Amino acid sequence: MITTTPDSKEVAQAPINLAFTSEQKIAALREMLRIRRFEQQALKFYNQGKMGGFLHLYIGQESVAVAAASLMNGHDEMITAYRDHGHALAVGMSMEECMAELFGKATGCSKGKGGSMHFFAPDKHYWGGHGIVAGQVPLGLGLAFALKYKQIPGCALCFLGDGAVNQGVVAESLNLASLWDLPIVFIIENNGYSMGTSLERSSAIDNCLAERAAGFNMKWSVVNGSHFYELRATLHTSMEEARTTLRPVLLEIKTYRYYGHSIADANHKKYRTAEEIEQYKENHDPISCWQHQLLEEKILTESMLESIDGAAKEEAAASVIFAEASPWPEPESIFTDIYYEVDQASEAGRTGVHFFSDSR
Amino acid sequence: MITTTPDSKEVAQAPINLAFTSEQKIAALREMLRIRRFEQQALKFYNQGKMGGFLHLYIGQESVAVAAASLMNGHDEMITAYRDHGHALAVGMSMEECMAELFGKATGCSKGKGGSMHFFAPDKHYWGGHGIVAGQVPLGLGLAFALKYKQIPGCALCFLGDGAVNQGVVAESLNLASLWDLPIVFIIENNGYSMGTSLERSSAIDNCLAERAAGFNMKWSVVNGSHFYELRATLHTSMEEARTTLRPVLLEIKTYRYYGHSIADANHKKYRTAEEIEQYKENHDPISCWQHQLLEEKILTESMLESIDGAAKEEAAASVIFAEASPWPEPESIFTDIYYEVDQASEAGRTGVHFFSDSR
Amino acid sequence: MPLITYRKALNEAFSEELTRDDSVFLMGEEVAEYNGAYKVTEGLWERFGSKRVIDTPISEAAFLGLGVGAAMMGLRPVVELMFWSFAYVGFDQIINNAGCVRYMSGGLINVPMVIRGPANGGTSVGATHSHTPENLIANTPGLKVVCPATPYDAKGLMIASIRDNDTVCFMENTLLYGNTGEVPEGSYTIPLGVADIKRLGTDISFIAYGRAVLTALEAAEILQAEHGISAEVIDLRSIRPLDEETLLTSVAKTHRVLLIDENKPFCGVSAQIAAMIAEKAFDELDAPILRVTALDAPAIYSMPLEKLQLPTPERIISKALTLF
Amino acid sequence: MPLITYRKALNEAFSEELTRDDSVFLMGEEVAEYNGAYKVTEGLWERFGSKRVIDTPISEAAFLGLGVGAAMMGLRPVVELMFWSFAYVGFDQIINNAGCVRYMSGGLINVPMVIRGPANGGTSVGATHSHTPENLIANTPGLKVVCPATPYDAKGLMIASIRDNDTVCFMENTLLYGNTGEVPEGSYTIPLGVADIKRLGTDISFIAYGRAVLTALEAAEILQAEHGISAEVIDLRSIRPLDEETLLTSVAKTHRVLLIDENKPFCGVSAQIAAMIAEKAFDELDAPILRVTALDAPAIYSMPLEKLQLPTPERIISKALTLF
Ligand SMILES: Cc1ncc(C[n+]2csc(CCOP(=O)(O)OP(=O)(O)O)c2C)c(N)n1
Ligand SMILES: Cc1ncc(C[n+]2csc(CCOP(=O)(O)OP(=O)(O)O)c2C)c(N)n1
Ligand SMILES: [Mg+2]
Ligand SMILES: [Mg+2]
Repeated sequence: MITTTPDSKEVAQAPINLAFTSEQKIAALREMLRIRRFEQQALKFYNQGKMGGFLHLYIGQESVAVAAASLMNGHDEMITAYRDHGHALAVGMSMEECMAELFGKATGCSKGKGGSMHFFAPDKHYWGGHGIVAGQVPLGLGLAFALKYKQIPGCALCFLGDGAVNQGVVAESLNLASLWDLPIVFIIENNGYSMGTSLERSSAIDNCLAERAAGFNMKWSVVNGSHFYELRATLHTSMEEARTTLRPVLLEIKTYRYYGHSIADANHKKYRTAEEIEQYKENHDPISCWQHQLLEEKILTESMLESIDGAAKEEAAASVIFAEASPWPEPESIFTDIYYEVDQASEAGRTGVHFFSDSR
Repeated sequence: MITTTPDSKEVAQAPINLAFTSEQKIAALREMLRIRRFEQQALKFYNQGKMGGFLHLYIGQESVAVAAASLMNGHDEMITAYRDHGHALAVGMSMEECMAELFGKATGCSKGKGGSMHFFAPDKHYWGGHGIVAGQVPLGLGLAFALKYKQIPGCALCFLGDGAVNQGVVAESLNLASLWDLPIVFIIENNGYSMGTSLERSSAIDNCLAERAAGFNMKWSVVNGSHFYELRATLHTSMEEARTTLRPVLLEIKTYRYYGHSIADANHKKYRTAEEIEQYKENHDPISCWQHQLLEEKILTESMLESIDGAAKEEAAASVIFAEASPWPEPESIFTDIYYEVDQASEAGRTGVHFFSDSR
Repeated sequence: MPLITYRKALNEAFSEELTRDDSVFLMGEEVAEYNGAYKVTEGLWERFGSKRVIDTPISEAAFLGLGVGAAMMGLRPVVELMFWSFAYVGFDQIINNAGCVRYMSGGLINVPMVIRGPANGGTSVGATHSHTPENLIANTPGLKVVCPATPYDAKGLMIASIRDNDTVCFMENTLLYGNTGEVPEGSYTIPLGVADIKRLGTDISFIAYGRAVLTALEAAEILQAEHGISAEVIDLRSIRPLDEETLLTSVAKTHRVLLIDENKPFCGVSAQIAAMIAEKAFDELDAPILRVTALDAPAIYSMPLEKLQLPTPERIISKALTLF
Repeated sequence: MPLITYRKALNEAFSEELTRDDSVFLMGEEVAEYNGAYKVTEGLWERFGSKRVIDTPISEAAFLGLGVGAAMMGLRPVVELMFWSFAYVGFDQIINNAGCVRYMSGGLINVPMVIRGPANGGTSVGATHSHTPENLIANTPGLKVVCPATPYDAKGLMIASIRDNDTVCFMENTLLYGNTGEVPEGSYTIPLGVADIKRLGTDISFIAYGRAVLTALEAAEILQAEHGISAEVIDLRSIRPLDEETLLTSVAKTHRVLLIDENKPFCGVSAQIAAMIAEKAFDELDAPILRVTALDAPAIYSMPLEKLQLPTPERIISKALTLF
C-alpha cells in the first residue's frame, strides 16, 4: 500500500511545478473532475444496458493521466491499455465523442467500431486504447522509434498495468528501448490488482516492479500517484531524460481503482476488503488530495470547486444526451475502415477481391 | 570475455568436487571428448551433403552439458535448445541413434523426423532439442512443475542461449518459477553471440544477463565455463537449492563456440576476429583445461588420454557407419507419430478423419 | 435428467475428472479464487485446493508452455484461456510445442493437454477479443479442435478431451454459457470425431458447429413452417478429427448443402468442408455449395451492427432459398 | 532484361524503395551487418547505414509491434522474419495490432508495413521451421498476403507492397531465392490482387501460388507431352486480395480444376479457392474439384521423405488424370 505522507514541500518547489501556473493547476483539477464525472455517467448508462462489452473505469487513478498529459509538449505521443477513458479526456478528446463511442454510435471517436477499450485521437498524439494486455507496449516503442527516426524532440508515454508487466513482450520492449536509446517513458499504473489477482499473487519482485528495469540498464522510480506534484516532477524529469538523452525510463505509479476490474466484475469486494477501498478513498483520493492542496495554496475556493465540478457534471450529462441522440452506424460501415486502400477507392483498393463474405 | 585465471583451489575442494571420484572425473573428460569427436564426424558428413537442414555445433561448450549431466540425480530433468548434441550425449544417448538422426534414418533417435535440432530421450530425462529460440523455456518450467506436483525430489535443468534471453517468454518464465517456487535451474550458455550478433548488440544489461533474475527475486550467478570444478560446484549448489527449497536459480555460463552459428553460417569470421577464436581455443578450451587439470592431479596420463580419445573417435566413426547403413524411414511413417491415439489405434484414434490429404 | 447450463455442464466435467484422476489440474487467469471470469470453474478451487486449481499471472505463453511441459511428464493440464483470442500471445507454444513435439521426437512424447476457453464474437468486446481460431488451430496436424453447441455435448466432449492423450483445443462460447439443456449426472463421454444430426431433414443439409448450430436449427424451423423445406442440421461437434462420413451421407440424401459458421470466411472451417464436399460428393450435388459465415470484417463494437455480423436465421434462410 | 535471382530481385526492390522514400526502413534479425540469414538484404546496411537497415535482438513480438507503432506514425517499416515460422511468437502483434487497429480506430489509423521472410517447407529444417501461414494470416480482414513465384513477380510485388498503405505479409521461399529470371532494372510495380496466367491451356485449370506454380508448370508440360492434356496454370500471386475473376474465367473455359499448394490442407488456401469455385462456378464444373497440398503431417526432417510431403509433378499428374 502507498504511504500516507502528503506531497512534500520540496517537490512542490521543483522547477516544473514552480512553472505550473495557477490556471494550469486549476485546469488539472478540472480534468480530473471531468474524467470522474464522465465515468460516473458512463457507469450509470452501462448499468441501464445502453452499452455493450466491458467498461473499465479509471476512477481513483485520474491524477496519473492528467499529470502526464499536462506535461506533453506537442511532440510527445501517448498510448495506453483498455482502461483508457482518462487518458483520452486528458489529452483533449471531447466527452461527446467518447460517450458516443461507449453508446456504439456513429458519432463516436471510433465511429462505434472500437468501444470503451479503443479510444484514439492521433491528432492529439493519442494512440489508444488497446485491449490485449501489454499489446500496446511495443507499439509505444514504435512511437518512440518514429520520433527518433524523424528527429522530433518528443517522447512516447507508454502506460501499462501492474498485471501487464508479466507479459513477455514488456521485457522485450524494455530491452529494445534501452539497447537502442529510444525516447520512451514506460508508466506502470500499479493499482495493486490485475482483475482479481493482487500484485503478490502475480509478480515475483524484490522490492517493486519498476526495479526490473535495472536488469535492462534502465533508470526507474516509484511514485505515489496521490501526490500530484511528485507525479509531475518525476514524470517531467523522466520525459526530459527521454527527450534529451534518448534514454528510456520505467516509472511505477502507486494508485488504486475504486470499482471492479470492469463493471462486470461482481467479485471486486471479495479479493479486497471494503476497508481497503475506503481507506484509499479517505486518504489517497487523487482528486481530494489535489483539491486540498489547491485550497491550501489558496488558488482554489470552495465555490470555484463547486462551479468546476458542476460544469463537469453538466458536460458529462450533455455528452449522454449527445450520444443518445446520435445515430447508429450504417450497416454498410461494417466494411469500411478495414483497408485504407479500399476506403480511398485507390487503384490498389479496387483491384482484386478484398472481402469474402456476402456484404450483409 | 572470460578471465584466464584457472579453476581455483577452493572450488576444487567443494564437497561436491571432493566426492567426485577419479573415475567420474575421467568419465567427464570422456564425455567431452565423445561430444567433440561426434560433432567433428557430423561436420564432415554434413559437408559431404549427407544431412539436411542446419547443424549447430556445440564444440567449445562441452563442459557445460557434461558438468550438468554429471550432477543429475535420476530425478532431474533436462531440456535445451537446438544446439543439443552435447546434452544428448551427456545424458547417455548413443552416438549411433544421434548420428542416424542427423542422417535422417529410421534408426535415429527421432526416427529421422526431428533432425539435428530435435534429439529426445525421455527415458534419460532428456526432453530435447527445440528449434524455436526460447520456446523450450516454459516447457522446462513445466518439467519443474510436474516434479513438484508429483513430489519428486528432482529439479529441471533448462538451457538457453544468450540471445534467447531476450525472448519475452523467458521473462514470463522467470516470474512464474519464482512466484510459484518451482525447482528449476535456468542455465544461460552465454557464448557471446546469437548468430552474428554479439551480446552488446542484442542485450541491454547492467553487468551481466543473469542479473535480470534479481528483478524476479531470484538467485543468480555467473560462472566461467572453462572451469569444470567451478561449474560443477555452482551447478550443484543451484540444483540442490532448487531441489530442496524449490527456489529457482538463474546461472550464466561464460562459454564460446568455435564454429559458426550453424555450419551454413559462412560469416562467422566476419562478426568476430580470428584472434578471438584462437585466443579462446588456446586458453579456455574446456577439454584442454580439464585434461590439464586431471594431468596435474595425476589422475590422467598421456597414454590414457590417447586411448580415451581414440575410443571416442572410433565410436564416432562407427556411428557414421551405422547411420549410413541404416534404412530411410518408410514413406508410411510420414503419418505416424502425429496423434498418440491414432498410433495406438485406440477407439479415439479410429474415430473420425484425422488427416486431410491423400496419404501419399 | 437434470436441466443445467452449458457452464455448469463444463464445471461438472472438471469436477468429475479432478476427482477421478490426480494428474488432472486446472490452470489459468482467475480460474481459482475468482471462480473464473465466466464462472465456469466456480467452486473448484474451494473444493480441490490450490494444487489442482491454479491462478496464473497474465503470461499466456509461459503457462501454455508450462502445460505442455507438464503434460510431457504425464500430467493432464486443463489450461484456460480467458478468451481464445489471447491464444495469439502464446500461439507458438500451441502450434510448435503442443502441436509438433510428438512428431519431432519420433513419437517418444505425447501431450495430453486440454486448452480451453471461449472463442466467439457477438458480445461487443471488440475485434481483438472476438476471434474464432478453430480454423487456425485445426490447420495443424497434431492438434485436435472441439466446439460444442449444447450443455450435453459440452460435458461429454470435455470429459473425452481430458482423457484424450493428444492436445485438444476446446472452444466454448460466452453466449452459450447460460443456455440450459438436459445433462446426465456423473461421468459420460462423447467421442471426438462424431458429428451429431441435431435435426433430421430431407431437402438440404445445414452443416454447422458451435453456436451456429442453434442459429441453423432456428432457420430450419422457419424454413419448414414457411417454405415447406426440410433441412437436416448437422453439428460437427469436433472440427478435427472430423466426421466426414456423416456429412457425406447427409449430402447424398439431400443433394444440397449450406454451411454455416461463425468463423471468418477466408480459409474458415466451412471452406474446408465445402472443399471436401466438392471433392468427395460432387456427383451428389444438385446446386452450388453455399456458405453463411461471419461477415468478413473485424468484430465491430456497436451492438446492433455486431448482431448483423454473425450468421442470422434470416441470412441462412435467404441463402438456402437460392438453392431451390 | 537482366537475368537475376529471386533474392537479388527482392534486394533491388529494397534498394529502390530505400532510395526513393526516406520513411522506408528495414528491420529484423541479422538483416544488417550479417547481410541477412539468406543474403536477401546483402549490401543494404553498407549502403544505407544503421538508421535504415537495423539488426534486432531475438524479440519478434517487440519488433513487429515496434513496426506497427512506427507505421502508425507514418513510417514504412519492412520487417523481416528470418522465417515466417517465427511469426508465431509475435502472432498477436500481427493479427491484433497490424490487423485490427485501423478498424478499432474507425479508420483514424493505417499501418503501412511489410512483414516479410521465407515461408516454406522442403529444406529439412523440421516442423517448427517449415510453416506456411499464408492461410492463417489471410483469414484476417485487414491484412494482405502476397506469395510470389518468380523473380519478376517478387520485385514488382515487393515494391507495390512497400507502397501499399495497408499491412502486407509477404511470403518468400528459401527454395526460390536462387532461381533466376528476367527482371527489369529500376522500379516497377505489380498490383496486388491480379493473378497471372503462367501457362495458357484449355482442358484443366491448375491454380497455384508460390513454389507450387513451378511444380504445376512442370506437371503441365508432362501432361501435354504424355497425355495430350492442355493445362492452364494460374499463379495467384496475391492471396488477399484475390483475383477471383481470372480464376472463374479459367474455370469457365476448362471446366476442370485442380488446386495445388504447399499449404497444409485443413483450411488451407486451396480449400478457400475450392469453396469459392464450388459456390460461384458450380455450373461450369464437369468434375469434382481436387486439391494437391502438402501431405497432412508436420514437416519431417528426413530428406527423401520431406520431398514426398510437398506437391510433386507426379502427384499433380495422377490427380489430374482422374478428372478425365
Ligand atoms: C493477453 C491478455 N490476457 C488476458 C486478458 C484479460 N485481462 C484484461 S485486463 C486484465 C488484467 C490486467 O491488469 P493490469 O495490467 O494490472 O491493469 P488494470 O486492469 O489494473 O488497469 C486481464 C487479465 C487480456 N485482455 N489480454
Ligand atoms: C523465435 C526464433 N527467432 C529466430 C530464430 C533463428 N535463430 C536460431 S538460433 C538464433 C540465435 C540464438 O542465439 P543464442 O540464444 O545465443 O544461442 P546459440 O546459438 O549461441 O547457442 C536465431 C536468431 C529462431 N529459431 N526462433
Ligand atoms: Mg492493475
Ligand atoms: Mg549464443
